[in-house]
Amino acid sequence: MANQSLNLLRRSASTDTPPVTGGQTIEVAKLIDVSKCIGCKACQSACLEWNNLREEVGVNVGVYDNPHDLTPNSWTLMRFAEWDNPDTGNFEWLIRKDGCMHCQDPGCLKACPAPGAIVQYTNGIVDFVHENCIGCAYCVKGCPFNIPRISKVDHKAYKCSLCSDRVAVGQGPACAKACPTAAIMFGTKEDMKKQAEKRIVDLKSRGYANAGLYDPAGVGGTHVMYVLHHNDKPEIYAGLPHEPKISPLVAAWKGTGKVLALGALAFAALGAFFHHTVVGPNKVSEHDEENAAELAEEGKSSKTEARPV
Amino acid sequence: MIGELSRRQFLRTAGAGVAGTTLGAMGFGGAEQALAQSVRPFKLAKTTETRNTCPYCSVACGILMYGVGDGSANNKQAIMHIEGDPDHPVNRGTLCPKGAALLDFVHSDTRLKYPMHRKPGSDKFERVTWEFALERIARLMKDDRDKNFVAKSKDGVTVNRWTTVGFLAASATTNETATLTYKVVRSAGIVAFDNQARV
Amino acid sequence: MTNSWADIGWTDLAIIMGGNAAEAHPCGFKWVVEAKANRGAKLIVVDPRYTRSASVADFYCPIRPGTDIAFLGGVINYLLSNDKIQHDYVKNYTNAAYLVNPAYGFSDGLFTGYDEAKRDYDKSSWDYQVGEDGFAKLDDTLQDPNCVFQLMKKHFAIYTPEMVERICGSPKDKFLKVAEMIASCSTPTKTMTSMYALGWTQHSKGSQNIRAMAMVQLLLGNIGVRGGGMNALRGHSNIQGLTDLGLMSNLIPGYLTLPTEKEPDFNAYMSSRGFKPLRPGQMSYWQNYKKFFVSFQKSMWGEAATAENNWAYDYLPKLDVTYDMLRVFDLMVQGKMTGYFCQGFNPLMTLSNRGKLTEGLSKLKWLVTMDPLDTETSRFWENHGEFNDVKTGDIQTEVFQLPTSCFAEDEGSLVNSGRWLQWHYPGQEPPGEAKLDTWIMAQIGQKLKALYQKEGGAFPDPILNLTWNYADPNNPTPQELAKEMNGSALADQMDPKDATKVVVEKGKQLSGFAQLKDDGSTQAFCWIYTGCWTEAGNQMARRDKEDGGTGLAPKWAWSWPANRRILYNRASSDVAGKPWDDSRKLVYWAGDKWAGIDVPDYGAAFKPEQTVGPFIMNPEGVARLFTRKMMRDGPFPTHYEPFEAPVANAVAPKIRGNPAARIFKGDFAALGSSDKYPYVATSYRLTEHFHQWTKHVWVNAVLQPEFFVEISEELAKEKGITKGGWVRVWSNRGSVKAKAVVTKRIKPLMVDGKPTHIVGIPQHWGFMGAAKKGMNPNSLTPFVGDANIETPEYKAFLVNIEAIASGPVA
Amino acid sequence: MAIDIEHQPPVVRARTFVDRYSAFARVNHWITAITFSLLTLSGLALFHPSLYFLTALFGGGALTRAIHPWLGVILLISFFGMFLQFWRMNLWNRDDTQWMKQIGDVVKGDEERLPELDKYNAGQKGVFWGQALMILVLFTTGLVIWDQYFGGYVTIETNRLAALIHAVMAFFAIMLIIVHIYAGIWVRGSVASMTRGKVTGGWAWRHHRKWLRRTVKGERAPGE
Repeated sequence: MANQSLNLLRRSASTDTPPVTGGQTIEVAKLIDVSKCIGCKACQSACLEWNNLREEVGVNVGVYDNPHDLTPNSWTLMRFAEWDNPDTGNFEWLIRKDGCMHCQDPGCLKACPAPGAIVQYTNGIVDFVHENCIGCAYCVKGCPFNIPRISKVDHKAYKCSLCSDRVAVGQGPACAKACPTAAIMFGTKEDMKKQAEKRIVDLKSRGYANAGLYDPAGVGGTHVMYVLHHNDKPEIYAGLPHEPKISPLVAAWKGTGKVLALGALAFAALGAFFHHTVVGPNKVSEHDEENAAELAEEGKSSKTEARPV
Repeated sequence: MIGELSRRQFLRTAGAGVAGTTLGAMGFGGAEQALAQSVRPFKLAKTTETRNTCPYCSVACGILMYGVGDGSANNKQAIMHIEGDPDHPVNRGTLCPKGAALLDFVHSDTRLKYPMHRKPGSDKFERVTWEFALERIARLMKDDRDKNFVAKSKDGVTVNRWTTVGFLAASATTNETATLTYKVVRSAGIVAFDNQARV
Repeated sequence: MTNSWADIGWTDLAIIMGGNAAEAHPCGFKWVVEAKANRGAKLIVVDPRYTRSASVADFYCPIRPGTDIAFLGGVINYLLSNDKIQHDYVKNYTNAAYLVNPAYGFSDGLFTGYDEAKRDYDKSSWDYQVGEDGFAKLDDTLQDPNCVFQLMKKHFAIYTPEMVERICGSPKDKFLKVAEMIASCSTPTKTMTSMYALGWTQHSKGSQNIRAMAMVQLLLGNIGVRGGGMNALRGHSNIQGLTDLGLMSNLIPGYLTLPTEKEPDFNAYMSSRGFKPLRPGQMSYWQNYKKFFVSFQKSMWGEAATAENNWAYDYLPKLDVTYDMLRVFDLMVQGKMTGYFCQGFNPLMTLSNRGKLTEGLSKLKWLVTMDPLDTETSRFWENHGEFNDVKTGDIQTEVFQLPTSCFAEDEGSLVNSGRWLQWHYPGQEPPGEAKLDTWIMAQIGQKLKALYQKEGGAFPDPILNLTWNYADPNNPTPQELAKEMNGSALADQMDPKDATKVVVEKGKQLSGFAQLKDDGSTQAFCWIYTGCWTEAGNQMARRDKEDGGTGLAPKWAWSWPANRRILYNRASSDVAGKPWDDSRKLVYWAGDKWAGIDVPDYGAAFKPEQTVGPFIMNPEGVARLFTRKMMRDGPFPTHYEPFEAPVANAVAPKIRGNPAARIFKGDFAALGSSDKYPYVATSYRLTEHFHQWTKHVWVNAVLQPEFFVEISEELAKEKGITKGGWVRVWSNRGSVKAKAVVTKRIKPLMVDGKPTHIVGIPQHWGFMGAAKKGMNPNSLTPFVGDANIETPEYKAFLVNIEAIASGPVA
Repeated sequence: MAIDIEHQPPVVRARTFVDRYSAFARVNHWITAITFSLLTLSGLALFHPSLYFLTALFGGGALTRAIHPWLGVILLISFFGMFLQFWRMNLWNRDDTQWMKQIGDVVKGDEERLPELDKYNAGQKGVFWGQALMILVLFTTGLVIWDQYFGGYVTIETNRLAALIHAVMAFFAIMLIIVHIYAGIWVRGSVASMTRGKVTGGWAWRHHRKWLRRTVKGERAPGE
């Protein structure tokens, strides 16, 4: 079997900085054009097949979304939102393919405590390296899009890899290949942005004045982008976050505070050492012992003996 | 069967480990480079590729079936992955949720493997040999045909029809199967002959 | 399809009505999306539900199931009264100018000649006025009150926007918006494509639904042009092929027809088939019928088919009636059928009125199923609780379940909706003891033949003399069979211009159907396939996709007829042979010959000034807005309510259903009325599944695991139904239990002033496979067929619904 | 943990010993102490990449992740045992306030200037109550982020808050334990109370005179 690899941009819980490699690196991106999406779930099907995933056969709960949420086995999911457009009075069925956004500033990677369990390649793909994953679910907390899922079987985190194994041999992700209506396209991020521009012009000509590209700056941009007809209201697309960013709580948890905390602990230990050095041990003197003995004698005469508690 | 060196054959070669120069364009060099992460091996490397047509709807998307085994004499081929054929002028490599899951149709748990027979009134199928099944079917056909064949109508017109046995033909078998089916069915005089065009 | 899939990318306006292409044909629908993205094309969806197609449409208009003709009648009326038609096209390429017999008439919803007792018409008045020269009479001014154009105007005048709203429940403003968008394509340079499927066919007037749109397309000049056409999106991968090859009660391969008992001899048979031209100089291609027929008979019976025995005419069965599925199951119930074969077909879950189907199958002496999958039909006798509640012990049917190969294991060709014959190859062997379908059919044929050879019996000749020239008689190869479909020369074929020159040597493959002869010197199993496997090899396996972006891919696979990709393509140019639209040239007169990117659907030798019509199969040479006697239920489409409808027919209140549709007595009695069943139901497929097959596929079972029905929020509120809760839906024929999907995508329609609720019922589940066991709308649907082709009315029927506490028990 | 063994010179008089902790209390303490240490090691391993190597002590990252919360459960139970034994003696009184006011004397070891103390001084009480509170918070937030069993019960935002609080609390708890351990080392003779259960009379006289007086009298405080 071939052994492919991708160059690293960064690596979770790692103090090593990957070298700035020479030569050109191209950032890739997947463009999900919601205005072309028919919600056929070919992407889900292709994802399950390519990645050899076995999802449970579920039940119907009154909606088309199946499975009902992302799972360790379902790395992508069509989310169906029924929306009455208050401006036009028309009903719109907004169907969004959910899955990892491959943030340029990945919250999962930031939160991950296991060195190399989450990596970002120079092409922008954020990948989970399962042999390094410890299953702590910190990535779940780190992700601004609620994407990673922890397996109940092997207790490891799973999510879309952007088919890094395919990309490594020059192919696009399985979902993008399958998508019947080219609602999912794959290429360089630059090309995808250009493609999006064309689409936005077309959508605007069809009356979608707020059509736009969802490439949120709050996470440094993403390597999975959406063309939305209503880019002013991403939340109507089954809760796509408006201006997502790594939660301040995560930033605080995983930020420079950590180093300070470790420093403080070391300082405390050091402080104790110096205290000892300066003040010396707090010793009991013979005089104390005598006083105690006297007291004990007095007590003995009045009572019996000092008893343990 | 597949004469020309297709793009995918090239990819297969590329996938086989010789990191093609085109790969560099995507931002990754050789596997040896420091601080590169090795990714899951491309699973189609060294598989055998067969062209087929999706059996579901009439768009008839081109598909590529990837099989384990290199077709050598002692190696039984089995399909391990199915994807769209990028060369196909209609689907251009895309597939719908059904087509993308064809592998699980081929390997479905409910695929039939043996001829089965249910006796009248029985509550179960029993495995039988092909010979038994086919001999008995032919016998049942002949007995009924001899009994119920209508050679002439009430008005004395030669009609040569057999109305008491019917044949529902499929909707996804090949033209070649259909041709043979037509020949066998029509030559017997069967008129209760239909296919799945209406449902 | 008159056109092909990728050609849809050249349209200006796609209308999806009577289908749901995005959902049922996603990879074909891609070309609509391409047209939208690259040409600024628009998409209209007219459907009872806001479908996946609608989710990417520019305009969506709701419609009540079963009222498409009223809607399209409204469109025709709009086009005619606003003069939004392509005049040159209509005048020259349709029969608008033809004069109709003055005896023809239409009143109270009936055409002249109706016989209520027979539920049939005497169609003699539905024809042209024919002059003494034998040619039809015309009025080029289109002013004669008896000309088709004027009759049409009169016929459709009743379908005003108000009437459309009243019947269809489509809001008037939305209807008008659709009509206006359609009308914009009446210029020669704008083209609309119509994409439809079972949403139009599965009605008691399915054929007329399609005709109505075909008339719209003719009025707009959209037939025979790129990005236009009537595009029937066939359901299954080779249903086109099986129909081409005549696997139906009344067909012979290539759309020839079996004789009826009214045609006792070959002359009688031929007298109603070799159509003479109805206008001077027209091609009337069916004049060649005899060549196709004789070549077929030679292919079937070889030496045994001779000129003396009228090419073994008596080997063919003669029909008294058409034995379509509906009739056959009715005969089963009557105890008149002995045995039944189901090859890759699961009728128990697909034909209407499941109760009747189970009853019919239970009365068979034997049933043989051949399938790669474990079908419900093969286990109809097995009790599965509420999912298949039968008394197993009482069922005396002997059942054989034969395992077959699937697509991945066989070799051969399939015909797609665009008429492309595409060859495929096997990637593995069938599992276990499963066998190729060809092997199984060969066994059955050979064993039956052996019995007749040994024992003699009823008229064994056609069985004994059936050609069987296969290297291994027990296992004919796909290559042998494909060559047989194509046909070959039985004697040296001479050049008609030079009698000394051999064009095709004896025994060689023919290269086109023009080489077929009626003297027994050629054989071809299916004349329209002649050219698929020539001396140059297997044309169906060709894989050159280059077409300069036209979408026609002429070197990819092979398309019937004659590798033609767009039918009637001569109509893409005006009478002088100049393209209507220079940016979409297809076939045009290049000064000395017909040129273009497609094989001309026309005589190569014709000059424009000969005014040979582009619709060469018709004796008129033009397309028919008025169909003469070709349709059983009238020469014009007219609105009939479904057999089960919530309202009376607004234009003909006394008529229930389609008066010429065939319905058996007991089935009429099983119809329900709107007082007991107030809700309109419609059945359909979902994109996650394919028919009854993918419930066996784990992945698809995951994507849509469980049977459900869809209703509006309003109806849910009214009936106390909760999202994801259980409901019972029942009709006068049966009952199903399902999960409820409560959605904004279905909204109540105002029909004739009252709100009408729609219940959507997808069909994919059964009691076998990987998905959850589920019920099927065919427990509810009526056993009534279309007037012309007997397709059951799955798309419009009445039901009632209630919330229930729990689901069915297996 | 350093253990300070002091070799006494030959005694002039018989030395008095006072029983300070029962065997049960000692075992309880050391279970708590060991668990706390392991929690600290495993927690710090996941707290900062530079300490990830500590996961090796537990058999790798995944095992560290799996073991840490269970240690937390043990700690909670163990500490609860201590809590039941000691809480009354740790109730705050006026002397503690005074002691706190003279913290400078405490640090200098100038104990003669301090009020006489019962069994625990304010510092010890601080450790006691601080740990009690923080262990409770650590346990609660730990449960929230214990994904294997409790994933998905609360929102991710709550999870994030819990993770943050857990980290902050752990920091303070470790800080406090550093103080605790150092105090044990600095104040000679303290370790013995937890190893042998006894302290010398002199130790008690010097650090917990009120307790000694009571003990001598045979008085027992509530909960003692």
